[in-house]
Amino acid sequence: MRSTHLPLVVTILTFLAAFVLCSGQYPAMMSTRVVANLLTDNAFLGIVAVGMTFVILSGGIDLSVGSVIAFTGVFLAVILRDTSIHPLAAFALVLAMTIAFGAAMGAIIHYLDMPAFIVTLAGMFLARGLAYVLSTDSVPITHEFYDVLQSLYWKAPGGGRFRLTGMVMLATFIIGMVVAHRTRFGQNVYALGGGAQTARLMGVPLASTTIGIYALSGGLAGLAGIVFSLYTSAGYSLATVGVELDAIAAVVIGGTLLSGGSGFVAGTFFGILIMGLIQTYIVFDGTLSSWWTKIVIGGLLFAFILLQKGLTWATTARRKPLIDFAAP
Amino acid sequence: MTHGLQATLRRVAPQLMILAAVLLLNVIVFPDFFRIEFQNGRLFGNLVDVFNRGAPTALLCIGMTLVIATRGIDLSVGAVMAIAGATAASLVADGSGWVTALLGALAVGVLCGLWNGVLVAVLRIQPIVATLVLMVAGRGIAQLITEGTILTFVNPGLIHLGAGTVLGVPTPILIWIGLGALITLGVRRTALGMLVEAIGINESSSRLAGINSRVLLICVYLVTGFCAALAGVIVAADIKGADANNAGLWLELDAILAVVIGGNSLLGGRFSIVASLIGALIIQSVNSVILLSGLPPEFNLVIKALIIIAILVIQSPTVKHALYILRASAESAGVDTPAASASAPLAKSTETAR
Amino acid sequence: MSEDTRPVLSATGISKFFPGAIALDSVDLTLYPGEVHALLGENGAGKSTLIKCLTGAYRRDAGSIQLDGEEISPTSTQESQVHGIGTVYQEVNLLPNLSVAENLFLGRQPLRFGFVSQRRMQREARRILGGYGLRIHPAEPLSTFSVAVQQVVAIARAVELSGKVLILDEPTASLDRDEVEMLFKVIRQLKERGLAIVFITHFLDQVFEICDRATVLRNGRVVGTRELAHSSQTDVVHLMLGRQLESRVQDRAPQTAGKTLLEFKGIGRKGMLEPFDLAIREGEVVGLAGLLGSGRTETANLIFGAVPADQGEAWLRDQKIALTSPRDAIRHRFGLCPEDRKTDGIVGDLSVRENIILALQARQGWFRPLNKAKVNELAEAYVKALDIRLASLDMPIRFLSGGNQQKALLARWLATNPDFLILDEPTRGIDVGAHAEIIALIEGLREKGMALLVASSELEELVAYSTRVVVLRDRRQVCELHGEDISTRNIVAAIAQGHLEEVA
Amino acid sequence: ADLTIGFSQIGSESGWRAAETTVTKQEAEKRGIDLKFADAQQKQENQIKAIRSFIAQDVDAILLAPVVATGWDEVLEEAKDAEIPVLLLDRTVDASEDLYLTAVTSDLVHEGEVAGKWLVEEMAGKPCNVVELQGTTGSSPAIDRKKGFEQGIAGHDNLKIIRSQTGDFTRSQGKVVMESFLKAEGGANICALYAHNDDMAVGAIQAIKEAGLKPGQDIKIVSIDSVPDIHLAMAAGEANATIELTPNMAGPALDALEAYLSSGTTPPKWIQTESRLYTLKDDNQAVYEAKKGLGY
Ligand SMILES: Nc1ncnc2c1ncn2[C@@H]1O[C@H](COP(=O)(O)OP(=O)(O)OP(=O)(O)O)[C@@H](O)[C@H]1O
Ligand SMILES: Nc1ncnc2c1ncn2[C@@H]1O[C@H](COP(=O)(O)OP(=O)(O)OP(=O)(O)O)[C@@H](O)[C@H]1O
Ligand SMILES: [Mg+2]
Ligand SMILES: [Mg+2]
Repeated sequence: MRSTHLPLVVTILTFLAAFVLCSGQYPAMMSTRVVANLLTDNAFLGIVAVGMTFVILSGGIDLSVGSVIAFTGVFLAVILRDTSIHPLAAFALVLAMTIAFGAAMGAIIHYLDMPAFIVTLAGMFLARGLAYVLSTDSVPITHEFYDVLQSLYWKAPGGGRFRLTGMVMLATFIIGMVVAHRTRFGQNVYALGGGAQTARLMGVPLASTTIGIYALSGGLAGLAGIVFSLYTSAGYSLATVGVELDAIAAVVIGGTLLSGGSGFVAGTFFGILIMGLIQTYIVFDGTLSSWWTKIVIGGLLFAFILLQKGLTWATTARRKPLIDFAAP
Repeated sequence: MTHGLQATLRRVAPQLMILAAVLLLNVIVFPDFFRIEFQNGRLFGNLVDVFNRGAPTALLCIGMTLVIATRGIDLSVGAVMAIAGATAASLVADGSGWVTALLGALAVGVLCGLWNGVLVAVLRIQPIVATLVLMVAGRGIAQLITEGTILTFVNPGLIHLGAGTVLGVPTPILIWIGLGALITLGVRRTALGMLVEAIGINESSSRLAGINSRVLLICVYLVTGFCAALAGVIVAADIKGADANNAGLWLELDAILAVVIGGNSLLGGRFSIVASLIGALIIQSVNSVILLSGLPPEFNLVIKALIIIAILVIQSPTVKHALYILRASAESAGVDTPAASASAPLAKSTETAR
Repeated sequence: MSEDTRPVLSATGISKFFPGAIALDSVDLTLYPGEVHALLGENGAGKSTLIKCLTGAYRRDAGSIQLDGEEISPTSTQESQVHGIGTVYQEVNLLPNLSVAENLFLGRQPLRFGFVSQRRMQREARRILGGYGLRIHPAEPLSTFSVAVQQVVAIARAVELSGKVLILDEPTASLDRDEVEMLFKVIRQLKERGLAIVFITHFLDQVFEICDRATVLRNGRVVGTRELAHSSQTDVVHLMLGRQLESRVQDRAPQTAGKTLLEFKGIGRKGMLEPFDLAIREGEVVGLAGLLGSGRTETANLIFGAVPADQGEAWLRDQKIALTSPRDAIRHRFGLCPEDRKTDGIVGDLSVRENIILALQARQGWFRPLNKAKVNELAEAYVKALDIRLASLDMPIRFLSGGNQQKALLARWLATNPDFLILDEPTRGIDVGAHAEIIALIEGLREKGMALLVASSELEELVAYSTRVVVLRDRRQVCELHGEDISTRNIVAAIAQGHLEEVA
Repeated sequence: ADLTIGFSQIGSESGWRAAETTVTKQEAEKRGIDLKFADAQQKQENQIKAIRSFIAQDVDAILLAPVVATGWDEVLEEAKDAEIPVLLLDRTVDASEDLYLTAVTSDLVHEGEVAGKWLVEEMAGKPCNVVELQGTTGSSPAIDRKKGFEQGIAGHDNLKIIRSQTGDFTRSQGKVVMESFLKAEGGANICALYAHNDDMAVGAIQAIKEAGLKPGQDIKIVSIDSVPDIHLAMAAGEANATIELTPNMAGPALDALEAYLSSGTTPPKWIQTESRLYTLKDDNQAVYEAKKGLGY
């Protein structure tokens, strides 16, 4: 095993241990229902988290994804309500728009040399603002094609429904893994995260890589928006507020360093599952008040970070005796 | 200290110009914008509102500037506001005086800062994640204190902090200007400012040069917690109640935005609190334009986004560099320009040290 | 190499302006196939800047570049790579988070069905690095290897990339003799193949060993190009400095040191450094010699408390002291000039002035700022004393050339007026003129009664100023040389065999 | 038999919401029901997750206070497949009626209309400039209460809405926005305020007072929800009317559920709660005392 794989292994072990523990307490959790729910309910989050993984690997951040999901949903709902365009064409259109939106943010980040945090924060305001302008109402989507897509599921013994959207998420993760680890673009992403100036001197095309990364993130946010619109059959401009933070948390729990350059797409998958598990556990428990819910989520987040930190320390402290400062 | 004043003025000149532009926008949508009256024992006017309503963001961005100077970020300030407000409210509800309530709230804020600081400086968790924990849990803690209700109070002393006036000037204005001045002097008249910048630029070097970076980092988060707590008390006092769920909601983003509009780099290092405070005023002026314009609320975010994008683009290193080149060529090439004032535009064309 | 062959690369009239400084002023450089061309000059002469302009890392302000007779104008390093120009920039510029193999192949990974083939990449990497005598696992992240290994990887990468021109900016600064030999072997092979090679270094011996011609820069201008076969070292030095280097005949450092200042007993740290004893007297320079990775830097860091020891004790003037952090050490008037100035030394965006007073200010405390006038006076004095070349004290230190940064760091510690100064590779990357100055400075400090511990890879230099030399091997002290025993030959032998007895 | 019921609540974004949670828990306890509570932090996706988890736990029924009307078909279908009745609280959903047992809600549009009609009556033909504090942009109470109010004052040209801006349902935004209204229009030009909830009205009252005007007299104030603090303000004559939105949605819902489970009586699809109008004529102090323990 390569030393760099350690955080990934830690994440996977943490998930498995937590799952076993939870099932011990609530046997109903060991059902196909819960497993299927984990996939379906987190599908949109998983898809944006793949994009977020790329962004964070490159040392950036994308705060706009939650708003882009909402915008995508509203746009689809409105266009399917007001025109007779086929949903597939609408999907293509909206994906093109979100990719362009992401690419534009990437271009601003690169050419104007501005921090990603701020550019994507402005993007977050803009995307949600545009969603409001399209419609403040929640708009149902009633196209029959949506019913067709929603009826595509496999009902496992035990009642779990493995839906199309869950499969889309799995596919996104697999493609994301291949792109990250087996393509030149992926290697450039890691290079950028290792140090933009060094990467530049080594001949990494900064402009196209940066733009590509944010276009990818934007595109995946668009895809997540489509999945979300399938999930709720509606578009709503207030939806998915704060999803960017969930995605970032999932990526970090998955073992990717926010400072960039180190991490795995697969880790994010387990990060998503861990977050989903936390929520499922809280619902199964069912006794937490509104405020304790928040405190417990924060506490568990902290516990996971600490666990990861501890394991990483325990294993690397011996390897690198020199002072090592975590860059924020 | 006229030299220092001049340097500060030079540093904040772009921010002042942007502020002037946004205020002008206000005047365009509402010609009476600058009218200030003395009414009902207090200054009354839109400009006063900008200063008054900007108080929470301004207070937050004092601490946030320092945290960002150390290469950190604090996402929890909004939640800390809620906790502090709830603490103050519950203390007066239990019969304490306003001084106790204020001190209690500030102590809780400092405690939150300590928590963040320890996570960042001792456990070495990346600041954005470390403070995310309190951002998520903090609102829960605040609600735990208020038990989910809006805890209203009638204590005049506490209310005075948010809604009162001193010689006609709303108290929050005095508080943020006072604290801003105090902390600016505190870091610039001592060595603290330089040391904070040093650990933000290169912590390893700074530590080896003998700076107690760990303690300094914790202190910076303490200050941020303090500022957030003060903002929380003001916000609660303003509405005579602690609203755990909504107090300071998403205000951390405004504070970060203010710091960046103030021309401070998110990568740490050189900072200017005064510039951040002007940044906070700029954001509040943008909000004021939106309110005064009378457009339907669904346009609020788009307008805000567009104005902010415009401001950020004007301030971006590339555009600054282009402007610098333009100016330099206008002044005819080859003129010796002092390296320090030109250092910012250089960032683009040169290999930076990280 | 003959004059009638056509040049591979010729640059004419290259200029580069920085605010307050003209880094390059109409520089010409011509490279012929099959030649090794030295680029020489003092610190801050503009060597690195010229390289960056040639390879598109900087945008040049004037001038033209011709490659094989065709005009080129690279706007990115990627472009120059495509043109067949491979470059090792000053300071290792590789990505620590990527594996060795990924670093070697970044941008030109072997593909299989359009996907990067990790397996082939590692096989190739193993083969290439084997050619440099390096047998390491190429899938491990680069950061797990020492600076020397990283430097070799950087060179290997540049060599692979260079179809026509190979540029090496101070590649040997952190290499050992053996590795330098290996590098020279590779350079000779490339020369055979007709590549043009630019070699930048401050080691004149190496220049005369491997180079055919030399172009000398001074203050951003070419002051001459010489056939090295027909020139002498003094010639070249004269050309570089614009004056003669007064060669002071060095007296042997006297053995009459003062009282014992410091005593370390059984100090060490598991997995890092074997416990050792060391006593240092006032007015004494203790040299630390050893190969790369032998533990010199570790010794320095341990004594300074940068990495606290987990065993043993330290005594200062017969009082037991705790050394758990650099702050402890500084309080006891220690100073450490670190090896890696970029990551552990300079605070890049602070001004030169602030960098110079940083340690002094940190010791004074947060609330007692140094008086502005005193700061200026201090900074100006050191800039003058150490001949630091800068446009203004207000400029960020990262804009200084490497050698000048090193001097500013020295100034930082001298300003604290330490009793005990640890210097880790104080002359790395420093030009011949400054080199002599720093040696003189060390002598001067010793004469004033300061105790010094100097780790260096340059044995001649160690011999010149040390009153005592401690030799390290495999993170353990193996022997100590005194007085007449201190000689390059003896040190080399001690390093090789580990015992002085066997040497003598 | 002991029932286990899952309750998916939106969150605790307002005092009213907290009261609804408290009352629901009280009602469940009264009936000996084991209530599984899930707070969705204002996110629909969390509510869907919660419902799915309830289904996985095989609860006997599900109470859902939907954050938004759309997007429930799929998950309600799953509940139906699992034969778990779903009861909606305080808002209906855009889904086929056979997917839920019943919805206990008030009529949001009606509430707005009551407020509008009250103002029409109060002004009795006198010209009046109204400013409106909207709820969170895009939320259905904001949309419906705006629509209802406009319906209520339709045809009365003496009433004119001159400014309308969102106050995010919060006290502090209510105050901020009211301040800007007062400046932009001049306090004397505003004759009435309509706020989509009481919290914003409470904030606005403070702004009016700070501007040197008398809330309730110089500017009439009508708002919705009937939270304790607005009754306190009304008792002091600083607000004029509020329309009650009862936090006790669970009581009728659980009654209907118990009837359905024991005797199979199918309840009506919509159980409408009363939208009672409180004015200065009521004993507001008493209402305040009665309500303040409910966790508002
Ligand atoms: N970004 C910059 N801004 C201002 N001045 C700069 C910048 N970069 C380099 N310089 C100046 O340009 C000059 C040439 O620097 P350069 O790094 O090329 O020197 P060098 O010959 O490589 O020196 P060394 O041997 O120390 O590496 C120096 O005086 C340096 O201070
Ligand atoms: N086998 C190894 N595996 C991983 N890291 C190693 C290994 N050997 C050495 N290192 C790294 O190399 C560094 C030690 O080499 P370094 O060259 O700094 O030692 P040194 O004796 O101070 O030599 P010099 O001062 O000449 O560089 C340490 O930082 C250590 O992390
Ligand atoms: Mg150089
Ligand atoms: Mg060393």
